[in-house]
Amino acid sequence: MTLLPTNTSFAADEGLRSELQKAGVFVVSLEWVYNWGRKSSIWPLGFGIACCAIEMICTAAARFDLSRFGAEVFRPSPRQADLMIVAGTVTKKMAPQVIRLYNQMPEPKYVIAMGACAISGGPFKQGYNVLKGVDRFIPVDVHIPGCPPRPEALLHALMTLQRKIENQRTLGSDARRTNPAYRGENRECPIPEFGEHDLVPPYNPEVWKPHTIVREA
Amino acid sequence: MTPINPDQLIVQLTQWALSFLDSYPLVAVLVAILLSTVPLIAVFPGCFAITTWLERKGLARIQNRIGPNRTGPLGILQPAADGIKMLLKEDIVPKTSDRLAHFLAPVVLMVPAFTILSVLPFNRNMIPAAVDTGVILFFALGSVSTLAVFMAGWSSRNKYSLLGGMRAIAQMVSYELPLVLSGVTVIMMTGSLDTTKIVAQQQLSEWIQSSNAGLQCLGQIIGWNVFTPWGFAGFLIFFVASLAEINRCPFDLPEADSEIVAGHLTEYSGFKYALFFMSEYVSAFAINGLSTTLFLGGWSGPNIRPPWSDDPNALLIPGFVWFFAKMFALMLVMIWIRGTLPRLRVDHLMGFAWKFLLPLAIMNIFVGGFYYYAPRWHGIPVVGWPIGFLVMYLSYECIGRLNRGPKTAQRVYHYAS
Amino acid sequence: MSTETIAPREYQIYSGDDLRTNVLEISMGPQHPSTHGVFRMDVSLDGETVVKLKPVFGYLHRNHEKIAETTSYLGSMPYTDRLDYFCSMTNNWAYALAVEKMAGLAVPERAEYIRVIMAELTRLQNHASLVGFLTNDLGASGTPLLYAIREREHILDLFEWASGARMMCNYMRFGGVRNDLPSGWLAQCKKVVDDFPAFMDEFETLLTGNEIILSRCQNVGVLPRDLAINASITGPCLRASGVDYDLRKVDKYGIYDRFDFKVPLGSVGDCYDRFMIRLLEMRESVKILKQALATIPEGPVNDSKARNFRPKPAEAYGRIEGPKGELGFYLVSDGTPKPHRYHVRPPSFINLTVLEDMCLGQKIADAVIVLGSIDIVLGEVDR
Amino acid sequence: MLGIGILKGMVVTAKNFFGSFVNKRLLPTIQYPEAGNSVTLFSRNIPFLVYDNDEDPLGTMRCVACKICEKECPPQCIYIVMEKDANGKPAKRPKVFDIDISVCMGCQICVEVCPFESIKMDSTFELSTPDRFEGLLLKREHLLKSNTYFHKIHPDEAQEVDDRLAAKQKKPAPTPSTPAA
Amino acid sequence: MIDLAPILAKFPPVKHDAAANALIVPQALALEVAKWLRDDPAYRMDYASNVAGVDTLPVEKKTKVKQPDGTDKEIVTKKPGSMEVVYHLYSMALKHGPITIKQVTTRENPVVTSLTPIYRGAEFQEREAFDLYGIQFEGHPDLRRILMWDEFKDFPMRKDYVEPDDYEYEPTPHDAVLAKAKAHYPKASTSTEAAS
Repeated sequence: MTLLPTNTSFAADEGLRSELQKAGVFVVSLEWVYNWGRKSSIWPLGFGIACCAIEMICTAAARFDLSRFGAEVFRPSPRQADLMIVAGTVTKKMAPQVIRLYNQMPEPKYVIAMGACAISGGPFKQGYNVLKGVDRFIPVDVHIPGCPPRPEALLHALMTLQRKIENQRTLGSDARRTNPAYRGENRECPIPEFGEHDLVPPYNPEVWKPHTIVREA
Repeated sequence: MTPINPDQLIVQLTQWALSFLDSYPLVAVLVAILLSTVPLIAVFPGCFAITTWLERKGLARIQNRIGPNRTGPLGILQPAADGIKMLLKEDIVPKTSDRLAHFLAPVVLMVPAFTILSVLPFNRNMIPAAVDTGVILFFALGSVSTLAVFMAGWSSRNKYSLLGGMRAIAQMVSYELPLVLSGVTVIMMTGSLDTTKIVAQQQLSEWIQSSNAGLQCLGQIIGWNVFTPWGFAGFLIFFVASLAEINRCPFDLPEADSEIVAGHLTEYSGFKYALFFMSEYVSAFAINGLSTTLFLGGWSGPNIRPPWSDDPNALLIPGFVWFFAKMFALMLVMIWIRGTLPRLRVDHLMGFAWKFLLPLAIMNIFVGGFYYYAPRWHGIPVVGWPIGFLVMYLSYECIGRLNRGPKTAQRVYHYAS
Repeated sequence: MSTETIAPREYQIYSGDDLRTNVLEISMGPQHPSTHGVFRMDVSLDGETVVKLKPVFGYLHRNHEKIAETTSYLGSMPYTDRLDYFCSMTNNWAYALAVEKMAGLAVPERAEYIRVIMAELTRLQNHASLVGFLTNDLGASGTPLLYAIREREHILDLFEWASGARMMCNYMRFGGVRNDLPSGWLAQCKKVVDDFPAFMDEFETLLTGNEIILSRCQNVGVLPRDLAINASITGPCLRASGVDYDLRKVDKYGIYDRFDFKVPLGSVGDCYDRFMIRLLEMRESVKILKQALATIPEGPVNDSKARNFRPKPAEAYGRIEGPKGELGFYLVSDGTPKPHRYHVRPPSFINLTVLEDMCLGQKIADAVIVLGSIDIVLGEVDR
Repeated sequence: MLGIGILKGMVVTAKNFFGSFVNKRLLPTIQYPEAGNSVTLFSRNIPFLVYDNDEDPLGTMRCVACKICEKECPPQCIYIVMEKDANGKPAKRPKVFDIDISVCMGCQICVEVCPFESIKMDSTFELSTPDRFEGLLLKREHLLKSNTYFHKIHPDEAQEVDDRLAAKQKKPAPTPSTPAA
Repeated sequence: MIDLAPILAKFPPVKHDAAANALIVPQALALEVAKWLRDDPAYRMDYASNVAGVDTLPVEKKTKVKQPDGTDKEIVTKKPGSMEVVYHLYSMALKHGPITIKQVTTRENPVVTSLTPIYRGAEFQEREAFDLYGIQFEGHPDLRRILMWDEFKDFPMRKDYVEPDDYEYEPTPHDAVLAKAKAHYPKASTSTEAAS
């Protein structure tokens, strides 16, 4: 195994790599090692909100076994977690705490919105106390639809996240541009306040870009 | 050139290497130091990695799961992935924390954890620091970890951390007593604080030096302290107290995750957390190494003399194999316990140390004394053994009953008509 | 019986001249490993002793009642699944029962049997997982919980087979159940029920005699009988305090009067009793299931007339013995297709009334297991 | 004797440890994705629209855009616009049929109320996506699946539906009616 | 069915609502009635199972009545709105029930008597009714918001509550939502559906 700490583009290496592999030489870039480490050891925050949390626990249990992916270490403290699985309805009363937890996690950190409620408010979106999607306040990496999603859907989302991590740039100057975790800027999301009728502000404009679908009635 | 002795191969190699530096005594000393410390620093983190893997796989199997299997064959590279990830994690220091103490705590925990390893004899003539007062040094340095845990708890400026730190102090100070007292019996019997002498005392040298292979094997086993009543009781007390000393389940109160989140570790992230994690495992190795040395015959194990060797002390299997095997066996028991037991409550924990383990350890000292002076028949403790065993069993039962009292009992339930 | 409410005791902090202590206030939750979801306890500690404990709710208040008042009667059925997400079947049943009571609908014989079977399976998996969660609160690293979930999967498979979903079954309908059981279901159910006692034996060997569990659960969080009645505690918590009140016996709703089962009662009312009562109730549920599976008749499973009913102005309160206690639905109809008032009486919410009483003077670790032994599900507490 | 309970518990866990190597019951793990998944022939997750002829999905879709499901859907995740032909007359099929699966709770009520057997439940679950909107808003094209597929995922139910439809063929086609409640 | 006649006889101001088979208890008497129900050996209603607030909007019903002279006359019947608190009482000792008692109050100034001094079990449910309906419970030991945050000003379960306008970006909007959403959407392009 040759270690090639390379700053050149990963994609450009791809051809060379496969050719070398044919010749029996396995070239591993430092970046690959980094990303492999990060994707193989995703420790989730032990944080369940509602129904989906039960399916999350089932995923960790014998039948589905999240630990095969090295991700069964549910850390109670956000400081040691890499992944926040928002498993359940985020209410407006709960939203500030969710954002606070997200802020407390060290970079690089990921968020999976598990289930309809976390993505958009889901079946409860008509409720006055329900946040219409956790992505109004924090950036979400993977969304899992379903109510609740099957445990395998969570595994599928974890693999989707792993693919995303694989393709992230961690080294070199362009890593700073493409990978927000290495941008070095303060990624703390502002925490909304409890207002008289609603959260103030109702969403974080930096994270949430309102998506409009225009229809004729 | 002496014939190759598999048991002493590393020692011979070291001596051979050092023989080149005979003319530069100062350099020789430095190299000797390096040769005895570097392996420690290299081997034990490796052991730590294997143990975390074992723990995750073992716990998984206990819980009917498979465990990590995506990273390398059987997931063996999982610790590597964890390590790489931890290295890359952001290091968060809370704004209000005491920065210096927050930084120092993992270091203060790690340094003694590695240092105490140096008084353990891994093999014959293989001890990094042959100190006459090895056991004392071990306990003295080992208790520094209490300070580190409290530093972590205090400096984080987090209420959960503080509670964890407080619990850690109370727990570690209390359990130090039964831990040391159960070791005292061994020291009494050996008459020495030197760990090498303690191991040597557990070997029947005339059997080992006989020409019968069976006797050679047996001679390495039969003398272990754990096969005496005081040794057995002492070993159990020592093992239980050591669980508490290194915050393992069921005594993991300082980081009780269902009560106080992660206790003193709540505010630690990234590499500092990894250091904490590693130091705790290295302390676990150290304390298991000591209980191996004190009660399980140290590096001795079923072994025979190599047929080509004339050296009466030569052995076929290097002693450190047995040493590590025993140490890992104890680690596995710890994992097994972790997979089974819930946690104690803080007042039960203290009660258990002061009201149960401590009297038992003191009783054990008396039994040890009696065993030492009891008349023997052809060197076999025909009086000391059964009486000592009986006394220990009775005191276990009595102290157990006194502690349990009428408060907890199996209940009978009835049904509504 | 006293004439006044039994008020919470005050815990006296030791305040002698020789020792001054300050109260440490910590807020456990809403994200905390032990709170079974997003529940918060504002705890004041004297050392490690709880001197004040105020529960804070609403972190999962997702407006179930308001949404139900803007949806048709049938449209609320899937929402009831999400109340107590462990027990969607019993929630369905309670809601269906209330509507049937209000609209005067009858349920076919076979549907009644299916309901009983589903409800008792629900009770089995709920109690098994609760005991698992309780041991997690006690600090076990998940082993009993995962054994419980291993067994729960068998029951969830049955639910999925019958209704299509593992957890959110949405299976019961007004006047019956949605669809008949698939062929082979009953045989598989028999197998699961027959295997269950073996798991319970294993579970009891693992837990009930364990000295650590004994010492941590016994005489912790004692709930006196009078207080339990006065504070409207229901379910296993009430019966652990020695009150014989099981709606399956009292109301005899459905067809529970046809089955032979007993109601286990505790004597002390502590965490250990609550824990044991659940284990014993599981044994009784297995008994009911065996009887129901042996005697289930053939026939229709729903009332075809019930499909397009329009209720008259009326009100009804329907309640069943859910695994967590009395689950009631209070419905007021004003003649429109939507309920005028839809109120849930969630057992775990009301069982939390006495949380402070049980925790005062105990250690903080006890507060965690007292909460665990009440068996709350936040979907139901906050709705 | 103190400690017996603990030892008994440890025996139980040891049995499970060793049992997991020999007993299938004690190692129930389905290694998704390599060894399949636990989806059964009865599982439901999100709805899909059925068409009959594999050649002509749009022509043979059963949906007539009666909007009953849109009205009855408890979380209101369905949006239907009926297609109009050149003369502005309704063409009895949807021009737009969107299901927002980020809202759908898979309750199956749309299936129950549909008088044309045109909307059924799918058991697919591998839907996770980083794309919040485009990835989770299923349009008519995504939702249309053939009856053959329906037979594949839910054979019993599909057979029942086919029988029912065949019986109905003999009788005149039903008129869409809005059920009360 | 429990015989309610002795209660009506003992407390004349208590009315019987035949439709719901409930007792309508005036506020002043509520505590006394509840205490009597709890302690009377024939009733022993020791268990307050359920407490619910009910809000009814005033209804204005316009009906056209044909006058004898052939013209239509519009008759406006007004039903005033009301705020009710409903208690379902059971007996654990005698295993019977329920007795439903209601306290009726006005929508404008909803004040009722708290039964928490008699039944601890009503404590959280009354707090919930206060939180969601704004009903004041006199004599409640700890009347704070329970489900919503403290700063919240509205009473969301009331029928005339207007929720904050925050699901305007829904991909599958419907009637009311669509109307609201139109205010937020940019001016419609000609295409029927255009993703942003």
